[in-house]
Amino acid sequence: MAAFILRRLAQSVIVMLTVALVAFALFRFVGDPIASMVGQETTLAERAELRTALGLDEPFLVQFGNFVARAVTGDFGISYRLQQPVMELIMSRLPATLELAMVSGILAFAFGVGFGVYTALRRGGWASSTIMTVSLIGVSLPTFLIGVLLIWVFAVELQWLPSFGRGDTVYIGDWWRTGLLTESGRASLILPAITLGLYQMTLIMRLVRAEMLEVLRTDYIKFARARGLSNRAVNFGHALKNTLVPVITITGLQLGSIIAFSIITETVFQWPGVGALFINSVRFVDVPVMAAYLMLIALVFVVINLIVDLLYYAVDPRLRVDRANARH
Amino acid sequence: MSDIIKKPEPGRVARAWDSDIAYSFRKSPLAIVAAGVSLLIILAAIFAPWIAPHDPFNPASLNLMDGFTPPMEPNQFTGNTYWLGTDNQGRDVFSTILYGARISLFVGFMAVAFAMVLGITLGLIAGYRGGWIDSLLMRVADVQLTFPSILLALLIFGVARGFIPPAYREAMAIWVLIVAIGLSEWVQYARVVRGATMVEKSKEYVQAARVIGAHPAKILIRHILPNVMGPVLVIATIGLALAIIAEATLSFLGVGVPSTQPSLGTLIRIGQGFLFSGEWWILLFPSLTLLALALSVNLLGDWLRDALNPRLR
Amino acid sequence: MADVLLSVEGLTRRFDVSKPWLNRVIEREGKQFLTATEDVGFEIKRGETFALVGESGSGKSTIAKMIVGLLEPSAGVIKFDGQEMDFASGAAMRTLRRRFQMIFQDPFASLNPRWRVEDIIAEPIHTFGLLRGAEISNEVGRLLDLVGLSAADGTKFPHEFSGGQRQRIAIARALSSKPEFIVCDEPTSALDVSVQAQILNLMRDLQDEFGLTYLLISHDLSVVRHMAKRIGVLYLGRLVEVAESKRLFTDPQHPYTRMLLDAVPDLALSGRRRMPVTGEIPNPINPPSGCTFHPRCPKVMDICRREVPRITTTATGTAECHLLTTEDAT
Amino acid sequence: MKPPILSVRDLVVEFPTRRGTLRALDHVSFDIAEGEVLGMVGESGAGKSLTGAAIIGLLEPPGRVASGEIWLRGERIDNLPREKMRRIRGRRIGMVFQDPLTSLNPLYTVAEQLIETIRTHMDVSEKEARKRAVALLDRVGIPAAARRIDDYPHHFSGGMRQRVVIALALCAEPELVIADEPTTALDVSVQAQIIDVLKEICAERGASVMLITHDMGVIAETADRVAVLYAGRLAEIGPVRDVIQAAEHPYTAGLMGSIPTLTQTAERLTQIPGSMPRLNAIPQGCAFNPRCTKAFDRCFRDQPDLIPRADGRQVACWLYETAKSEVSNG
Amino acid sequence: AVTLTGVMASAETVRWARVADALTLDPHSQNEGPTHTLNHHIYETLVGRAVDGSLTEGLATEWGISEDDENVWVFQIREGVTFHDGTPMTAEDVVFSLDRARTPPSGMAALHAAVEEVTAVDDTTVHVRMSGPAPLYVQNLTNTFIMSKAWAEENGVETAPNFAAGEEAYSVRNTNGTGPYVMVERDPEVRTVLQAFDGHWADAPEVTEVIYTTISEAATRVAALLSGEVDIVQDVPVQDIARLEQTDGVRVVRGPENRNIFFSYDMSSETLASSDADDNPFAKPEVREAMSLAIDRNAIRQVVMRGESQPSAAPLPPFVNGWTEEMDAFGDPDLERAAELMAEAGYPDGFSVQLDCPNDRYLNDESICQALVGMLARIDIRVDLNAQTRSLHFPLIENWETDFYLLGWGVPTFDSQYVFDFLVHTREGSYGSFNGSRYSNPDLDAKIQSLSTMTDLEARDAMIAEIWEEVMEERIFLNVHNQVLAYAMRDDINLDVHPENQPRMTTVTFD
Ligand SMILES: Nc1ncnc2c1ncn2[C@@H]1O[C@H](COP(=O)(O)OP(=O)(O)OP(=O)(O)O)[C@@H](O)[C@H]1O
Ligand SMILES: Nc1ncnc2c1ncn2[C@@H]1O[C@H](COP(=O)(O)OP(=O)(O)OP(=O)(O)O)[C@@H](O)[C@H]1O
Ligand SMILES: [Mg+2]
Ligand SMILES: [Mg+2]
Ligand code: NI
Repeated sequence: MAAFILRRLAQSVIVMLTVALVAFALFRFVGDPIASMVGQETTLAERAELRTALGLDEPFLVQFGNFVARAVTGDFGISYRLQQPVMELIMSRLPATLELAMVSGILAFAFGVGFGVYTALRRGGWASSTIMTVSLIGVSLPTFLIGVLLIWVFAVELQWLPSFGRGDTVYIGDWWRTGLLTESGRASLILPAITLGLYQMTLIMRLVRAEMLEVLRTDYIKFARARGLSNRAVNFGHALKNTLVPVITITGLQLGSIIAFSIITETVFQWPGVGALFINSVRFVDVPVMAAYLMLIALVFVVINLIVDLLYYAVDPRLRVDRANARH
Repeated sequence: MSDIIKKPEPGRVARAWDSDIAYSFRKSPLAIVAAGVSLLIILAAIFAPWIAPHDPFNPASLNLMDGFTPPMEPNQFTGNTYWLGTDNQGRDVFSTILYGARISLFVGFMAVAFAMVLGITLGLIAGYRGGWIDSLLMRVADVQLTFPSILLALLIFGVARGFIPPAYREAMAIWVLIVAIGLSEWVQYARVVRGATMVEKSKEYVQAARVIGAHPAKILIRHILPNVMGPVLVIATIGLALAIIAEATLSFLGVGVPSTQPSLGTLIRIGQGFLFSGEWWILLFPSLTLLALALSVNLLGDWLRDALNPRLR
Repeated sequence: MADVLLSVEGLTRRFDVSKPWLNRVIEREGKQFLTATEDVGFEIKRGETFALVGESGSGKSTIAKMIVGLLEPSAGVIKFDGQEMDFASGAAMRTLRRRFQMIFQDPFASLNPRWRVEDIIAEPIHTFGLLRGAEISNEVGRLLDLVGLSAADGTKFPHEFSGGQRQRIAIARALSSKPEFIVCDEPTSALDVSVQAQILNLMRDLQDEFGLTYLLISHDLSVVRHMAKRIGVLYLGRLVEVAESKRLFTDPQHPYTRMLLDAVPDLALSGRRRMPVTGEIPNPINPPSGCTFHPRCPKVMDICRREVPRITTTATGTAECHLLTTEDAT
Repeated sequence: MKPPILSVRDLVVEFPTRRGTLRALDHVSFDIAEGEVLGMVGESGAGKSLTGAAIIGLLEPPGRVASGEIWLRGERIDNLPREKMRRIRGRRIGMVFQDPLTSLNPLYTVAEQLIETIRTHMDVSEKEARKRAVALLDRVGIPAAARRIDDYPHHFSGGMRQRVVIALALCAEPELVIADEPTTALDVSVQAQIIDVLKEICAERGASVMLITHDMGVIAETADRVAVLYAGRLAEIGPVRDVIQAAEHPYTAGLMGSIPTLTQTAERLTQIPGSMPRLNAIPQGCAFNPRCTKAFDRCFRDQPDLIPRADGRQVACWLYETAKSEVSNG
Repeated sequence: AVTLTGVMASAETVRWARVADALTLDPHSQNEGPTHTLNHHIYETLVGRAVDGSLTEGLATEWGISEDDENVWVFQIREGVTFHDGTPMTAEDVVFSLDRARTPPSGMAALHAAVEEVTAVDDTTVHVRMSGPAPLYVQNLTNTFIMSKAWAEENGVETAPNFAAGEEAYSVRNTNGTGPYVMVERDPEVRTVLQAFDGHWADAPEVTEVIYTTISEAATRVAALLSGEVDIVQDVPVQDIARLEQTDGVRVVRGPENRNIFFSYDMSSETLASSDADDNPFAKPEVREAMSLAIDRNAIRQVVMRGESQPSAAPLPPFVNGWTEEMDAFGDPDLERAAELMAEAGYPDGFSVQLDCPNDRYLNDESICQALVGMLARIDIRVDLNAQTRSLHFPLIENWETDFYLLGWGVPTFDSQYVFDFLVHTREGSYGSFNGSRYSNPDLDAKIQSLSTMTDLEARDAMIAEIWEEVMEERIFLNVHNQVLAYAMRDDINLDVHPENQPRMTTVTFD
């Protein structure tokens, strides 16, 4: 167990470093930060000066080294665009993204597993066919379009739900600002959460269904039936639990990509999370924010991976750490 | 072997028609409809230059004043009438959809092909050789998974813009897109193929080939590959739909094919701007086409997944 | 023609089943090896059938794989027709490979489901470049005939055949490179008895016709007895007894052989009282000390727990048991 | 005479497929008396497992019981509503499957699976159930049962797992146990142990056993009577000794001849030509007619029913039709 | 207390949404539109800009060039002004602020490059000494805010924030201005709440609370207005204007913006990197003329801009000094003549070239470029369109990496010199940084340089006209239009369009 965690940690560090390196290498091509930092009246000489001051003219590896050296102390510098410490900026935006990701993740998981189980147990029924087909719409239209359509229907035409933002928020503790405790906050969450969760829900549903069908054919399910266990016990106690083992892995990874996918949802719904921050930073070539965001994403993935592995460990007594078997 | 394959096979079509998979296809109305719709769109896209009444990719043929013509109504300035109306550049929406589907499908197919070739090759090698090659490839796959696909595509796009000389950016955009989408998808293929390869390689027919000293490359390609293609096909089908959607999504983020040669996704992104201004047709028709295409391809994938799973028959 | 075709000496194969490096460091464990076979030696004469029996995991397949070159031995020498097998030299292996073939246990897994039967059978011919063009299809037809199928079956796919027929196809493939020696790893254990009889008879007929030499691997003592001239009994990777087929059954030397014999259900309903079988095969990663059979042996002695018995020549062949070397044991 | 525990009458199981309906069991009838062990043998695909599945009501769709009746102690059970049938499963009919490695849910401890089963069928407290479970494990020969009960299946070896599976099948004290090839996946040495355990416990509790296997040896050692299935039809039923030593049906006779034994000395095994027909190609008349050396024209025309013979034997073969029934038919 | 309740009684909150947020609240850090727009509510400048473009009084009540020294500007500072923290504003604060604004890393420094010294003569008079005559300097002051010296010193923000320092400056999120509103809450890019400052010197505004939000997606912004979640939307997509006007409860106001959209090209290099022509076609006057004959500005206005633009042929908006009506005039497209000219220039079969275009900077920028592609295709100029984000686009112009590009130019000083300095003058020193045409004319350069020190405004205007004549003759710019601004709001709100796109909530009235 200790070895397992150690190895995971080592891998995580490598992953983070790789992501940092790759990200850093890529930033040089996203655009010139100076161009967006200064007004049009700034002379070329002044631009060059600023470039030197920011260390942008140093060799790539030196810049990277400096970045990593500061990053380990949690210092990602100051946003070129918003002039605030990047760490603070990200931390203030993170709760919004995490709340959105969590809620849509939970929605996706709950409905995904529910529908998945239903369609697996009722394979071929018209209700399952309908669920399967309708849910596919979630992966057959681009997320941004779904978001815009939801806004159009529920905010503009019906005026049931807000079209943008997070509504009212209250602080929990020092920095966690939540919208979950206010009515407008919850109302604001609905459309973005659906937009973001729809895609994941379909993926989870398909996965659960496929996995469940597989499990339902196994000998131990047949044997459980032969022992006279009730349908409920067989389907949910035995089949579902075994289905969940691989599903947990995939779902964990989904949670990570939910956070990444929130870029689009956040942009459409003007949701004040890190995704929207990132996209604005890309437009502005706000390198410190971009770098920090990517590191954060990598960290989130690494942490989720770790949790998933531990969960896997907990659920599956065979202690098969080799998840390659569980994923397809 | 070639001489054997060349032998005329009178009953081939009949036999294919009679096969389990064909049967399961005939028994699934959803799959038939889905296949019909996909085929229709794919054919329409392939033959777009012959079907489409206009060539929206030829800027010289466009008249800006034709812009925003509603479907089936004459344009207020030019008096031209278009079946599905025109967009903001005066492009015939119907023709643009056909040409756009062509681009989308091209991107989709090529991205899938790219991901497939990469994933299958690496998966086969990792699964067959095992050992450190396997560990390395799988770690790379892990890192790749760690990196969300949209971000990856965004960054690849950014980099390519930096590398490619300005004069070629336009022409290369579509290839960059293909590589970006393909690169974010290959892991799936690699994993599936690796897993299946590990299963297949321990099967005795592979050992039989090894006993006679067949070359590993031959074993991989002639023996193992055909036997791991089943799940790959399923992923590829669904991957095609995903790639088409991914292309659309990326176009929303401002990276994508040039708007002078829009794909379905770009069209939707453009049309989305006219949702509240009354020009609903610019959004509606491309969206419906994309929905029909992606939905039917997805349905086909789902059907294929079940049909190829011998245990579900 | 009683010269030795295949001889095996000190054949040992270990599998590295260690945990990953980091685990070993933290859990303060060394590397772990699974000894699949250890110090196995036997000879097979030209034209004879030599059989290996043993329970699951006793190392039968490992030996077979080493002999046909699928696995490299950790130690030991395999000599084929007096020539030592050199795994490093591709060219040498290639010329040797033509001369031996293998038949596998699972008729469903041993034929590539995507290939036509004629292609499957022709593969060794292609690979060794034995024939070309139309000769190939003639030869394939002849082989199919030989194993009791019809030449017309060549265009079919494996799934169109029953298990017994598939095993015939596998045999046809094995024969297509005109080998002298065939390793048969449980060729009939997946088949029904009525089909098994056909395959066993076929194997015998082919042996008579082509002077083939077989290494037959099986866990079924009655099959082994029916087919083999001499039999080796494996237990936990060690060859505990080798004997003439008939005599092994009438006069088993090693207690394990006796136990195996006793475990065979008695179809003849002779009502013989058997010694009850006890225990299960131990974990090969941590085999018991001394004689690995000692925890299950009804005649266990002190020395068995301490020392590995040496090979002893017995009345019927050879065996490894302290009982045979310690005078006062009986 | 007591009524039989299980009585199967004219059981027909069919699979509707796109190429027509396949009849996998065709008018199978047999009884199992109280305390009796009925062996069911036949080649792969003969319909042994289907018979078991049909009795316990677990035919997998699209398979279905097309006609016939199944009586359990005078109560008809083939048409029971699902929920009622579920209560019979495990409680009155226990089932043991072939593969002990896959029959247990890997995510639950042995205790959880045992207790769940016991409490599904018996109104006992958790503690009581656990006590029973430990006792049962102990009985099937698992050492240190009280400690090992909380282990997960993967902690047990194959033989031990099969013991657990037997314990699970028996934990609600069923009157009838259907054992579908309970030892096929195990080694000979373990096989003997498992068969012994199964036999003993059933005898102890007065449960009847339907032992499905393709291994004649196991049947010979274990069963009181044996039923031979061929292509979904019963070829012969009778006391074990009679059937084995003096088979009447040509198929049974051939089958017995094709089994190599430890004592027989023949060079070649008796060989039944061909193989069992697939369900979609069962010939008209007697299903065995293409392979039968004694077939005559009637065999190609009419399907024989079980014909009662002396000593409670029954044979489905026109060779044994008495003049009387010939007359009544004619 | 009585006044307070009075204020409360008529309290009006306005929810105001626009595409982007202020980057910082530091008054001098960024010379950027949205930043200034928000800061104008919190801070004040010496002089302001009225809706018609004229200068208005701000914290200065009077201003002019000193009678004694033509190099000195004199400002009379308003009395009785207090900062939000209650301290009075003095000439010292003005001196401090101007110094702060002109010292790097201030983003405003370029506008004050000619300033030599700022001094407080007395409590209400400030002298600004220039390095030479600077008749238009006051025009540069409309976005230079006055902050409290004491407050700045207290909080360690004596200079504008320095990116390289790696620390957040206090002034980025904290304010102490003299403006009509006090910042009470700020969450960058999410929500900023302003409350009327009851100590302000001017009349109390009708709007007592401003909730300012950013909605970057156009569709969402419009949706928020339609669903009543915001009251004023500043950046209305042109295609939605007509529709919004017809919507009940929504009013749209329009006005010209101080921003001009044009194409320009490399007319000096030997060859073009992106062209298949052997030479540089843009160097040929005939080609430039042909292009100006091919462009159909009215069609762009009608279709691309949905009627919401002022087509023009000159690269400056009408209210900028130097603009003339004839400069702006253009004829109908004449493709035949254009084709002739192309043939004359030696390109009977046309040529290919890449057009670089931003896609997130100006109104419908990409669509305009696309429309041009079609128009030029008719005279066989095969244009590849490279549309990309602004941070990739503008460096191309700055680094001379583009052959053909789109640019928009606002003239904050309302004087043509600003255009010449940046777009016409040869690139050297602080001149010509956006001269992507690589045009270089020493004569013209000399004339441009002379403009800045001419105090005789008439002569200066004549010089400007002269320069313009040359520039228009050379066709350095292929002009498209002036942008039109549109604000959409609840229909009981009155707000005029500000030419610099800097609406003031103080000017909002309710029906
Ligand atoms: N590649 C491998 N890595 C690790 N252990 C192996 C490997 N191959 C075989 N073994 C182990 O070596 C031992 C002998 O295996 P082998 O396959 O030779 O047994 P066998 O006698 O053929 O058994 P069976 O009757 O089940 O086929 C077993 O314990 C097995 O687990
Ligand atoms: N789902 C199905 N569809 C069609 N035929 C089936 C299906 N399931 C079983 N069968 C057929 O029913 C017949 C009897 O199968 P069954 O499993 O009872 O055989 P068995 O005697 O138990 O064989 P084995 O020894 O291999 O276990 C076989 O021919 C089989 O092909
Ligand atoms: Mg083996
Ligand atoms: Mg069976
Ligand atoms: Ni799966």
